[in-house]
This record gives sequence, C-alpha cells and structure tokens, in this order.
Amino acid sequence: MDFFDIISWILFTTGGAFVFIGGLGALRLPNFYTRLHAASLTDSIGTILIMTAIMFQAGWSLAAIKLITILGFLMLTSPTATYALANAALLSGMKPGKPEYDKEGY
Amino acid sequence: MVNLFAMFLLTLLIITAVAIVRTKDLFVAVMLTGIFSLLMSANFFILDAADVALTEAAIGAGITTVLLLGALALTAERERPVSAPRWLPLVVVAITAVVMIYATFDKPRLGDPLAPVHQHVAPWYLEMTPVLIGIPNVVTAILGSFRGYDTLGELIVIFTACIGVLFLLGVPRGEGHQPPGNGAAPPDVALSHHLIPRVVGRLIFPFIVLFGLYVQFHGEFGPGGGFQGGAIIAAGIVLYTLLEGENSSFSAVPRWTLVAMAAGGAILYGAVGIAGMVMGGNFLNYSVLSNDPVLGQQMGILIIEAGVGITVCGALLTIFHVINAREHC
Amino acid sequence: MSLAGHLPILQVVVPLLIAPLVVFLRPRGLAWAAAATASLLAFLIAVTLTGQILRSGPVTYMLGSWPVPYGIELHVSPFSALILLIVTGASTVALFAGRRSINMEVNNDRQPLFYSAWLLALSGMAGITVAGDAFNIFVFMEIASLSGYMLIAAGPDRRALPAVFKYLLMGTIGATFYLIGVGLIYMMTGTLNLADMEARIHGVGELKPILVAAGFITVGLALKAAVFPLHVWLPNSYTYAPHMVTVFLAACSTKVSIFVLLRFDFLVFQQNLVAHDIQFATVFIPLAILAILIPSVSAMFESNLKRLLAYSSVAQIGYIMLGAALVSVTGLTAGIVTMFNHALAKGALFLAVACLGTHFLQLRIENIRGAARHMPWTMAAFVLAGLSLIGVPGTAGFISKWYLILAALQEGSLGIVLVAVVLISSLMAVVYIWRVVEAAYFGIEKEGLQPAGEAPLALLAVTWITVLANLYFGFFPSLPLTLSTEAATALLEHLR
Amino acid sequence: MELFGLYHYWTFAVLLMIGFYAVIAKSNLVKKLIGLYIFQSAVFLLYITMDKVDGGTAPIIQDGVTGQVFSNPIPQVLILTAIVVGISTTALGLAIVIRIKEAYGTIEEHEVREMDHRVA
Repeated sequence: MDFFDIISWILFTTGGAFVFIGGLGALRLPNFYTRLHAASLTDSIGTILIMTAIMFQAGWSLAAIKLITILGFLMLTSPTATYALANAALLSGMKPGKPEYDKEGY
Repeated sequence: MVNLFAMFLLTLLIITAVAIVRTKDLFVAVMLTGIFSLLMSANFFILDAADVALTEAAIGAGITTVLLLGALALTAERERPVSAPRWLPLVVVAITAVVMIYATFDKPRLGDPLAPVHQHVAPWYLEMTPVLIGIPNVVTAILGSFRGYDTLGELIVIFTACIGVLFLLGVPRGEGHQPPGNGAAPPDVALSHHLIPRVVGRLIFPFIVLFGLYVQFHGEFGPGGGFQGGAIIAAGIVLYTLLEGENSSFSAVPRWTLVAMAAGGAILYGAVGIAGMVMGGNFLNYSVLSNDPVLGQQMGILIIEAGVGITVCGALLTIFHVINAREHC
Repeated sequence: MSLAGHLPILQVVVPLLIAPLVVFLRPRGLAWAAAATASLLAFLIAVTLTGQILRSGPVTYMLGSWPVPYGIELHVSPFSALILLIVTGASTVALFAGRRSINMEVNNDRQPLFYSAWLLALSGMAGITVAGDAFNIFVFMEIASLSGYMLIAAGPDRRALPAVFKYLLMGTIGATFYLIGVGLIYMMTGTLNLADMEARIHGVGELKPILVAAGFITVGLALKAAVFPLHVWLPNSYTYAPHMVTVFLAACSTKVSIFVLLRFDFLVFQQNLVAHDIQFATVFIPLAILAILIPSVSAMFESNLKRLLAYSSVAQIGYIMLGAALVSVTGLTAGIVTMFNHALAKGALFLAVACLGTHFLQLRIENIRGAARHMPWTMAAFVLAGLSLIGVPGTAGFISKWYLILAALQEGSLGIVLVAVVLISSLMAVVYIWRVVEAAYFGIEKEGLQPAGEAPLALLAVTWITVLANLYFGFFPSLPLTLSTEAATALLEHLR
Repeated sequence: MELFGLYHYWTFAVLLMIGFYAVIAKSNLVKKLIGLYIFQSAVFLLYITMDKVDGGTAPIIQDGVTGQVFSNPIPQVLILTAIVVGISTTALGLAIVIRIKEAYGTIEEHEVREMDHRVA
C-alpha cells in the first residue's frame, strides 16, 4: 500500500460518494430542474474524482494519457448535455420555480 | 469480486428489459433501449470481448437510439393499451423458457478452459495468427481473413438495409438540395437557439471523426475495425446534422456521396476478393496479393477494413438522413 | 486454378457484386438489363455446375485457401445443384418476363434500387445453397430475407406493408432461433463447419444442449419455410407483393429454407440422435397431413387469385415435408422432386396470373369472368399449369405425386392413409383450379371491365416457355430425378 | 461458482423470453421492433458467455508477453456480424412502420387489422 494507492483509494471513495449522492438526488428531488442539478453532480465532480483515481492506479503510462483526454472530452460534453437538456425543457414549457410535480407528475 | 459485479449488471439488464416492455411512453422505452445497449456493452467487456463491447456501444447505444428517436418523431409517442388476451403469448413464452432452462444444465461451466469451444478451432487461430498474418488483434484477423466471406456477407446485409430504407422512404435522386414533398427548401430548423451546444459541437466534431478514423485503422493492434470506426464517424456526422441542420450537413457530405459510399465499400471489398482470385488464389485469398504472404494478408485486411468502414458509415448516414428528411413533408 | 474451379464462389459473387453497381444505373431500362444479364449469368453458372456435379460428384471450395475447419468452405452437392437450378431459373424467368409488369408497379426513379434488391435476394439464396458453414448460412439467410422484405414491400397496395411487417417479425424470429441452435451446437462441438460438425457431434449427441439445438433449428427453419402451423405470414405477403416478385419468391424462397432444414436434420442430427428418425417422422407426418388438407380447403373458398395460389403453395410444402418425413430413399426423392416440379408448376401459374394482372387491377375470380375470350393464350397457359399442379399424367406434377405415392405404399398401413390424403388433396386442387377456369371461360363479363387484349408478348412468351418446360419434364424427368435420387442417397447414407 | 455460470445462461433465457413476449403480445409496432431488438441482443449474450476463459484477457497478442491465457475469439467475430444484422433489421422495420403510419394513420396493429377488414 504505497503512497499512490492510498491517494487513489481516497479519491475512489469520495468520487463514489458523490455519484451516490447524485443518484439519490435524481431520485428523491421533487421537480425536473432540481433533479437535473443532482444528476449533473455525478457528471462533473464524480467523473473528475474517479478519473484521477484511475490515473493514479495506471501510473505514468500511455493509459494515463488516454485517461486525460477522456477526462477533457467529458468535461467539455457533459455540462453541454445538461445545458441542452435544461434548455429543451424550458422551451417545451416546463416552468421552473413551482415546487410541486410537473405536468404529468414526472 | 468481478463475478459479483457481472451478476449485478445482468440483473440490471433484466430490470431494464422488463421496464422497456412495461412502459407505455415510447420515448421512455427508446431511452431505456439505449441504457440496455450500454449495459450489454459493459457486460461484454467483463466477458473479455473488447471488440464486441465497442461495437455494441457504437452501434447499439449510438445509432439504434438515434434511428428509433427519428422514427418516433414521425409516428406516435404513446402506446394505446389493448385488451387482447394475454394468456396465449404467456403460454408460448413459458414453454420456450422451460426449454431454454432445460438446455442450460449440461452446458460447460462458465470460463472452464476444458470446454469443447476452446479445444478445437480456437487454439489454432491463437497460434497461427502471429505466424500467418502477424497482427496482434486475433479478432480482426479472423473477421478480415479467416472468415472474410462472413464479413462480406455482413457488409451486404447493411447495404441491403440501406437500399431498403432508401427504397421505402423514397428519397429522390441526389440533384439539388430540396428534400422530398414540398419542394421548397424548409428553413433550417436546426437547434438555432441552442447556441452553446452548437459551439461545443463545432469544437469536438473534428475530434470525433479523428477518433473514428483512429479506431478504424487501429483495428489490427487493438479493439476496433471497420464496423466500429464507421459507426463512430456516422455518429459524429449525425451530431453535426442535428446541431447545424440538414442543409449545411448536405453541403458538407452531399446526398449522392452517401449512396456512393454505401455501394463503393461493398464493391471495394469484392474487388479485393476478385483480385485474389485473378492472382491465382481462391476468392478472398490475400496472401497472393504481394510476394510476401504475410504482407499480402495485412494489406488485404487493411483494404477490406477500409471498405467495411466506408460502407457502414455511408449506410448508417443514408438511413438517418432519409428518416430525418422524411420529417419535413 | 481455371475458371471452372471457381464456379461455386462465382455463383454467389456475380449477382452479389453487380447489385451495388445496379444502384447507379439511372437511365430507363438499364437497371433491368443489368439485372437480367446477371441473373442469366447465374443461371448459366448453375447449369455448368450441375453438369460438373453429375460427372464428378460434390464440389468443395475453400475460401481464402485456408485449411478445412479453419476457413469457410463451400460445399455443392447434387441437392444444392437442384436448388440452384430452381433459384436461378425462377429469377431469370421472372426478370425476362416481367419488364412491363414491373414498370407498371414500381415507378421509374426507384427501379435501380428494386433490381439491386432483386439481385441481392438471388445471391442470398444462392449463398445459402452453396454454403458449407453453419454461421455463413445465417448471414446469407439474412441477406435473402431483408431483400425479400423490400421486394414484397414494393407492392402497390397499401396492405403489403402490414403483411411484410408480420413477415419481417416472423422471419427474424426464425433466423434468430436458427442462430441459437447453431450457437448451442458450436458450444458443444467447437466447430461451425457442417461436415466437421457431423464428425464431432458423435460424443456429445445425447447431451441436453444438442437436443434443444435440434429443436430450435428445426422450429426456426420451419418458420422460414412456412411449414403448416407457422405459415401465417405467407398468404398475405405473396398476395400483395408485385406480380413478378411473387413469381420469383413463390418458386424458391421457401425451398431454400427446406433445403437447409433437411441438410441439418438428415446430415448433422440424423446419425447421432438415437431414434431420431422416428421422432422426425412422428412430428412431421401429422403436420404434413394437416399442411396438405387445411390450406387446400381454405384455397377452395378463396376468391383472390394470388392468395388462392399462395394457400396451394403451403399445401405443396406439406407434400415436400411428407416426402421427407417418410425417412426413406424414395420418400426423400419424392420430396426433392416435388420441390423442382412445384417450382415449375407454381411459377407458370403465377406468370399466368401476372398476365391477367396486366389488365385486371382486382385479381378476384368475379372480376376475371369471361377473360378467356379476350386472353385465350393466357388462360390456356393457366389451364396447362393447373393440370401440372394437380398432377395429371404427362405433366411434371404427376412425377412428384407418383413418387410420393410409391414411397407412401412402402409404409404399409400408414401408407394407405397417406395415399388417401394425397388423392383427396389432388381432388381439392382440381376444385380450386376449376373455379378459376370456369369463371374465365364460361362466366359472363362484368360490364365496363373490357380488357384491351392479350398480355404483353414477352410476358406471354416466357409463360408459355415455363408451361412447355412443365410438359417436357413430365415426359423426360431424367434430370430432376437423377439429382433427387443422388441427393436422397447422400442424405440417408448415414442411416444404413 | 457453479451458480455464477448458470446465472449468465438464465439471464440469456429470461431476456430471450422478455423480447419474445414483447414481439407477440404487444400491439404497438415500434414496441414490437424494440422487443425484437431485445430478442436478438439476448443471443449475443449466449455467444459471448461461451468465450470466457478463467483468467483470460481479450485476444490481443502483444509481442512481449508470453504464456498469457486468451479468451476465445470466434464467438466475438460471429457477434460482430450479428449486431450489424440486428440494426439492419431494426432500420428496415422502422422504415416499414413509418410507411404504415403514413398509409394507415396509426401504428397499432389491431387498428391496422380493423381498417383492412373494413375495406376487404
């Protein structure tokens, strides 16, 4: 259990915790937009933590470079996906702010 | 530990399948199909099938969901409940299920190296591929050379689907950009008000195509090949069409080139086969293509993988554009 | 190796690689010309291949020159030579006859796609017939089915679409059942090559996965071959498809699946499963009897001409399965000869109906009343082809009925029942053919339905060529008979 | 670990049946096509379960490493082909469903059958 393993172990658990919280939020929160916040949580912080943890496991090798590119790609696309989702919802007439369930009780 | 994770994924797979069948809203069903394909792809990866996992993710999750969504936009969104008697299908299904479970008892234990599957033909492939063809990825070697005739048949299957969809949904010949039906080019109904996705899309689009080409030509050394590369490039161009709208996409990749690509890849593959015949070997024999048989095999596999990638990309894009263009009329 | 050595692969590759080229031929009629020449080329290859096989026995061809179990092998036996003749013959006849008829039903700018799909269907079926590898049969079965769905969906009537959707669902389930069966066999034997599979299945013959695999393959292929209880997709598909597609598919699409079914059941499973032949007989003889009787009854009460002939096709498939289910050399010979003669008789009948179709939009019996006065040649062809279907002596149909009765008589008491069934169904065939002939010759015309005159010359000439072929093979049945007997002995040599 | 192996085969059987049930019992044509896709995907699972070898990795032979156990490559080649067959059938089925929607105005099989009976 050298130093890198401990760091990656810690990163794994915190990343896992964030993903779990995101999942729980997406399930329990009342309406669409709040659930979107929770779901985007897993996309952003969860991915970063788990990716860095894998990088530590992989050590300095070609796999680590590939992981960095994947992380960069994900950092670019997942916020955009969340934005597109929210924008489409807004355009299709789902009003934020009202806490009760939306039109068909999503 | 991995086994436990695999069992978890399999149960998740069954739950998703049941959810797909039970849900009344078709959009939910299509999204769940995407998740179903992703879980299937993860499962394949755990079972050491890297190539198949990549293909299932690229084609299963990527293209199938896009096609289903495109078709749903043209048909109904909700499924009307029907009060048909349910017992007949259940009886038939139950009988087949019992037969299937009955068959599982004598099957070899999972992963047992002494299973007949691993004894007869597989070891020969694993030994002879480095000697005869000299490329690391045995799956691409078998796909391209040992069972190349199957892949030619496979190419023709996706070409048939492409001309089938083209025939049924009647896209006019390639002249001009006006889509069928109302003649006048409709205004670009692309997601003009989604500025951020367009900017990001334009940023990452070249990298998607680059990655597609990497997967296509890296097929000999790692998981990858014609099918996966073609599907990834097709997914990239579909993203571009969704973001920038139909007309600018056709200016980038004109309609007639798509059909030409779909047909051209199949002809290229056949031409390599016939070249082998002309040079004295049997059909699809690449060793005779150059004086050094191993080099000939590698050259043959490279060319036919390119043919596969061209056809798959052309066919998938044609199918998408035909369904997408249909929406206007 | 000379060109003659490459014949088995050329049989599949010639139409396969011309199909993508046909898509680009836009000027009028060029696509049809390319498709017709490709089909004729395929027919010539089939004829030379049959000659080669009659002289020197089965031909094998290794793809990519890899050693036997490691590469894919093509295996052309007398049985596949016969099926190749049927497939390429039906395609060539339908293409040469149907130029005007297809022009009427498929508009011009989509014809290149139509003919490309036609060639793909032809190469798919040829691919199945010459294949020697179990998974290769699945791939070419998919090619043949997908292009078949597209050809049927080209029908002008909107009811073609639900019919072809049902055919797509059932066809895909059949093909996937076949895939499961092949997977289970591969799991227990480790090989996909059919000849190699026979050898390696000895030790594991009794294990459960092989029995279930036999079940899945038989049910899947029976679904694709429209054997009686699984035939519900056939009537509507053939009724609403374009006339020329019905001529082509009715003559050969189900026969190819029966070819694969018999090869698997008699070559791969036969010798290994104890008492298999009795199981095969007990399952298929009752099915065959039902297949012969029930569709014939529904054909008697059917007024749409094409659906009437489609029901009679299902009955004829019942004959083929009856011949095979007797598990004797004469029985198998009768079944295989019935395939050849039924392709001839049914092809000629559907060609005659296509001639009628050029003038009548609604092909119902009450609409074609009095057609014989204006279309004498068409109706004469219909009568002769009908006689061949019934099995009147002197026509091809008689040969198959004769051998079937001979084989049935060898079965003793059960044989009497089978002979009775064959005779009853022949009488039923007389009834439903007579209903059409009577309406055409003696019926009074419905007012306002004046057909302009005879059918187009090309269509009529080819119809008459097929009818004369029916008569020729009635008097000189040596070619189909030698091929069928050789095929039957090859299929059953394991049993002795 | 006997149960673990059988679990793979039982999942295959259950998925097959879910797909088969959807194709037979559902009346919405798109739902039938999705059921057909699940039906075909289940077969992929059967084939890929065969290729696993204990301790084996994906069949990519690196030059340096020797004595590495590989999983069986042949089912993977077959399934690469079967996946593309699956999507081709789905694409053609969707094209037919779109044409049915335009010709009949509905994609519920029982309504299509009623419209045909009324006309016939």
